[in-house]
Amino acid sequence: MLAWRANLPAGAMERFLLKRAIVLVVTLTLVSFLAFLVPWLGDADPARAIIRSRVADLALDSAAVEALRIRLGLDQPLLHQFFAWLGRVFQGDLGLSFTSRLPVADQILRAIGVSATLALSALFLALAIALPVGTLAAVHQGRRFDGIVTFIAQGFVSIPEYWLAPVLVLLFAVELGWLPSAGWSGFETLILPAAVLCLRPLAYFSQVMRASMIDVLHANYILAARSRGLGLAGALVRHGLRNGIQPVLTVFALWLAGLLGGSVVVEVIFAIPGMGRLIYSAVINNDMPMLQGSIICIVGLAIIINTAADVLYGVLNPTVTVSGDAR
Amino acid sequence: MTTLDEAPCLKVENLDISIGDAIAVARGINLEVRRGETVALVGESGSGKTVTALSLIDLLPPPLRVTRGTITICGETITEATPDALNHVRGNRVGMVFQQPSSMLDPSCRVGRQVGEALQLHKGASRGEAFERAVELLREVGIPEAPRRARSFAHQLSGGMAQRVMIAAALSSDPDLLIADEPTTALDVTVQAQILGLLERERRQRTLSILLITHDLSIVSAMADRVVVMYAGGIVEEGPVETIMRAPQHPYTKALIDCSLMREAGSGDLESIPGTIPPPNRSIPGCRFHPRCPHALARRTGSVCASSEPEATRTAEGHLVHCWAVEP
Amino acid sequence: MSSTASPLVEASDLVKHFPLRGSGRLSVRSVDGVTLAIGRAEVLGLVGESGCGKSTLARLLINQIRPDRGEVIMDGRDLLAMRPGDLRRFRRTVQLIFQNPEAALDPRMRLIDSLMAPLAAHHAGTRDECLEMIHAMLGEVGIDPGIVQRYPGQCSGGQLQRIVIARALLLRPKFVVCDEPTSSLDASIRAQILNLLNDLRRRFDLSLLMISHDLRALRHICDRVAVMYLGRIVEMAPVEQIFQAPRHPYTRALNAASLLDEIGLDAASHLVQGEPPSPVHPPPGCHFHPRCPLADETCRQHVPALERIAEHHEVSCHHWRRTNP
Amino acid sequence: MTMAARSVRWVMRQHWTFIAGLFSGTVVVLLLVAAPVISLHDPIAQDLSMRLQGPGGDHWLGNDQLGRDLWARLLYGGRFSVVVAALTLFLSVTIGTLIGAWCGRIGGAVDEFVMRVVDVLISFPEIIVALFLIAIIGPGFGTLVLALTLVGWTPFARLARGIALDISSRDYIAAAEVLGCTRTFILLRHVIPNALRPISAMTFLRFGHKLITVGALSYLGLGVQPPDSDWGAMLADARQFAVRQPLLVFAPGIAIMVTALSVTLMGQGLEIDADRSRRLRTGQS
Repeated sequence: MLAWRANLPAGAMERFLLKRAIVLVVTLTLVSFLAFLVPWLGDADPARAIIRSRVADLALDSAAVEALRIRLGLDQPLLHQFFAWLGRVFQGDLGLSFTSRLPVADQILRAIGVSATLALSALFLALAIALPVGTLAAVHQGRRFDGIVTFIAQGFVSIPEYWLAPVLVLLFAVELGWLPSAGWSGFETLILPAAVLCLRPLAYFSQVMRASMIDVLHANYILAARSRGLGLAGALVRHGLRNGIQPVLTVFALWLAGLLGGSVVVEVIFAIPGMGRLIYSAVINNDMPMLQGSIICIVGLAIIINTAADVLYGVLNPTVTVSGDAR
Repeated sequence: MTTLDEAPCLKVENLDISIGDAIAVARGINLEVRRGETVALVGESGSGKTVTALSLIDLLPPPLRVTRGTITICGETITEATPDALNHVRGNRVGMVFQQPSSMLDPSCRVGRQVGEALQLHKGASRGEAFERAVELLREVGIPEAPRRARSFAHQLSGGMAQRVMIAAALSSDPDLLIADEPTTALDVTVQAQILGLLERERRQRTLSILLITHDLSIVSAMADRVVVMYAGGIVEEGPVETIMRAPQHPYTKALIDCSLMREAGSGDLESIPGTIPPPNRSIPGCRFHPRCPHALARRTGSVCASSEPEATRTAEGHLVHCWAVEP
Repeated sequence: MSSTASPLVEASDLVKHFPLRGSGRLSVRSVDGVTLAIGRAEVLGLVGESGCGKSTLARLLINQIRPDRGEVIMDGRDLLAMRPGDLRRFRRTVQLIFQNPEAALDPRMRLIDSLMAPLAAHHAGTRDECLEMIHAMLGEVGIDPGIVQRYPGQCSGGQLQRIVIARALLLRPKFVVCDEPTSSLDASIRAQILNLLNDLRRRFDLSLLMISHDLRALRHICDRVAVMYLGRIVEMAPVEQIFQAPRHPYTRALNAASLLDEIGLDAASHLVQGEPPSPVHPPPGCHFHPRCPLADETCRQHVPALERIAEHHEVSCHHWRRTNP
Repeated sequence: MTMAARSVRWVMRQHWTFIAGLFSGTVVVLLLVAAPVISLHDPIAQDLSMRLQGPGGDHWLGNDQLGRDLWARLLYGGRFSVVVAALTLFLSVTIGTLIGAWCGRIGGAVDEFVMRVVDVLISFPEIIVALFLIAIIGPGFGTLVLALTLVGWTPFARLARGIALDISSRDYIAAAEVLGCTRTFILLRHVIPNALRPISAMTFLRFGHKLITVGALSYLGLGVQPPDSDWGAMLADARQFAVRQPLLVFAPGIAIMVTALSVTLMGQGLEIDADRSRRLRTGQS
């Protein structure tokens, strides 16, 4: 509505980051509360659950349950317990896993690293293909190449990874023997899962890139750049890409946050020790501390990635005054 | 302006522009801009003036395209040139200034780089040299604190500033011809005079030729040496500015001047042209103006007007009128 | 001009600031203390450059947005104190005509439905009665009733503006605000619409507020003209006075800019320097001083009051005596 | 014109991808609905003598590892996933649109808060939410619907808010207000007709994703519970027999893909059309 913008006062970036930090802390506290409640929301009471998870088939000894309850402070008022728990969480102590008896925080940290490697490989692979393909589709808008790209993208979106992964394993690992079928031991084991995982983001990125480059191609500044003597390719490289890539960045951040825990199926199929598999086995084993810890970590990471994307967006696009409004 | 011995800076002959193959948006355009001269191309929206301007540097957005005719700029035939030759003409021999200056600047590229871009492309300047020269150019077009402004982005500039930047960019590699498409329409009236004054000053200093595209006749009489009036894709009248403004021959030009609000009207109604401008996809036989023309409606020429297109009639030196009612 | 009865619209000391999102306490000082009155059957022109607050002022006058301060009296009633029910009935008496007629009509609705909507909203009669009223009004604005079955995309700008005018007048308003009604139209169509408005206001006894950035468009239709700069009115006078004896340096510059052909480029470009500053950070003192050839220390420090220098002629300038016509 | 004739005309005006998607989608839905009529066998009847048989006889697609008829299992197996996906989508659209439109209209602190929540939730993988809920309240139809809706409403809220903001800034809304039209009239005649197309396009475009997520949970053993089955569970079962009878893996995979793709194509067609009419209206080329 306004043709001008007020010049931002100094320290706007600091204020923005501070605001986001507050959001982070508040959200994490809320999520922690929810996570804390998780064991109570189920039908079993936590102490029973813990005992049951350790001594699977044995009959529950009510004295043992009571002892554990007192030892864990479960007889205290709920809020009291929550604040004690919250204090530990903010010190980085997420408790011990029911199943492995190892600190949850350490396991999550290791798993996040694995998932991040996998997610970033898949997403950068997707980006590397989607940017040129999307740009070309935009340039050929409405012609055959564009139609084929769009159709393939829709096809990629419709392929379930739990179908594609076994098929690729069958082909490249079992039949051809080129790649390992599962595991996590270096570059070779990364190839198949990353390839499976990259298809859907690839489809989204290329469609977003195409739409945004179509807008760029019609933008007046491209016409102006060409009137200065730049060819179409030159004008796109110098003035188009930087503007066209910005919406893709937003989608990239969404996918990154999503894949850090969301690649469950691929991690299970390829036996990759990442967050997805960690959560999956926690669900199977009813491992409450692990679930609580993962919720907190995933939400925290989502907020941090969102904030980083907003900052980066502001760097790429000077008309955005880092507040996230421009999306 | 009577430097007739030189070849014209811009020469357009029998230009037709169509959407695809079917719908003609401009037909039979003849245009000439001589060295150091300002020619105004006047018309209402839908008259084809902007399309004509874009066709001159071969940047028509598809599906628009030139279907007939030749365009020559400074000896280079645009209609037959290779892409490389075209890129060499654009920005180097011809500069363009557009209507919406703010959206014509890349929002994420510093202004100074865009001003210096033509120098890098055509004069082999390095990035640093181009930027330095850009700062000088910005100063020349009247931008205060030019070194700081060169580092700013488009959204930090007001409309008037942005248009000054566009003018600096268009003039950076010292072109012979400047095509200005409604350069002040999007600007405030008090800024308009400043921008037009700047264009006029640059024309004098650089012996620049200007093709000024506008719908505003008061700008025309303040700036132009010659006027070409377009209506619905065709030229209806052309001639020296004094002749056209004082004694227009074509009924459309007359009506346009009457309803341009320039004259102080009496107490009665404003003069107006009945009807509306036909959209390009409606084909009108004969003179495109005849359904709205008082001559064709009132007089015996009616049948001619509705059946065949009028040829150009020369009424005085350099004054051409396309109308059946005008005698040579 | 009608100074006989009490004015139809009276606004006093209207203030409207829009807070700027995401930038702390800054705000756009859109309207910054405006007092004006519009008589019955009078046409007041409001001229100013983009961002000077003229559209905001118009929307304050018809109570589409509420002011931060000040009051609006319409026909003797305090607009801001009205209850919602009364307000809806009041809507009939005040109408708005938009700059871009195409945007003012829903692209998915046939024109006839757009015309019918306000009549239905005010329960103006049976469907047949409404149709009859619409046809009569279409005759008034010079539109062939055949085209009302079309969608807005199938009509020209001039036709759509006539439809918008017809729609506004169907409710028989007393006061119509025209927000740049001709600036998106071509010269030949602009003259038609201005003639139409002039004609209709006589026949319907309307008070009009004509907003424009172009003084020329106001000359033929207005009784008085108010000149606005950065949220304040700087000069208000009968129309010929504004053209022939403007006293505020800004009015003089506007005047010159619209008469380029007579005054010449050089003279016109020297009457005013620079560009309008942002209304987020308006200059202290007289808002116009950074661009004014007459500015001195007084102008930099003191806000000039709107001074009555002749009957019906008010100027807000410390140096109006030096601007000899 | 009758309603039916008008519908046909409307469909014929759409982009070809919409028509193609509509056609194959209808075929899939008809097959699923008419499963008891079309299939000759009971999907859970085991016949170990027919283990891993190839296509032939009245077992059109052969038999699985327990000798159950593959064709029958395909027909019945689609029902669960498709119903869960469709139901969650319906809930997501309704909830998301209402919340988004409401936020767009009122703005202010509530809007800010809800949009922050959306920011966090929108990047939250649906499958993780589902896993957490399964951990708490156990697997089942209700859990899946709840889990997928919990996150699924967010993109619709964002879209609806954007549309509401865009529409309420239009002159024709201001005009309607000045003319004294009621809020209900403005909502019914201006806002909803203009919002319908982009929202329905997004609904169709999200369907494939939902379908695949439901299948994924079944694949992990946390979705549909035996003896019922769906395409995801069939894929999981068939995994170790893939080499001996590839059809067991291919058939459910292709079923998911065809279903997802059909609906996606419809969404694509609607989006192209919405885009086209937007460009027409705003006068872009």
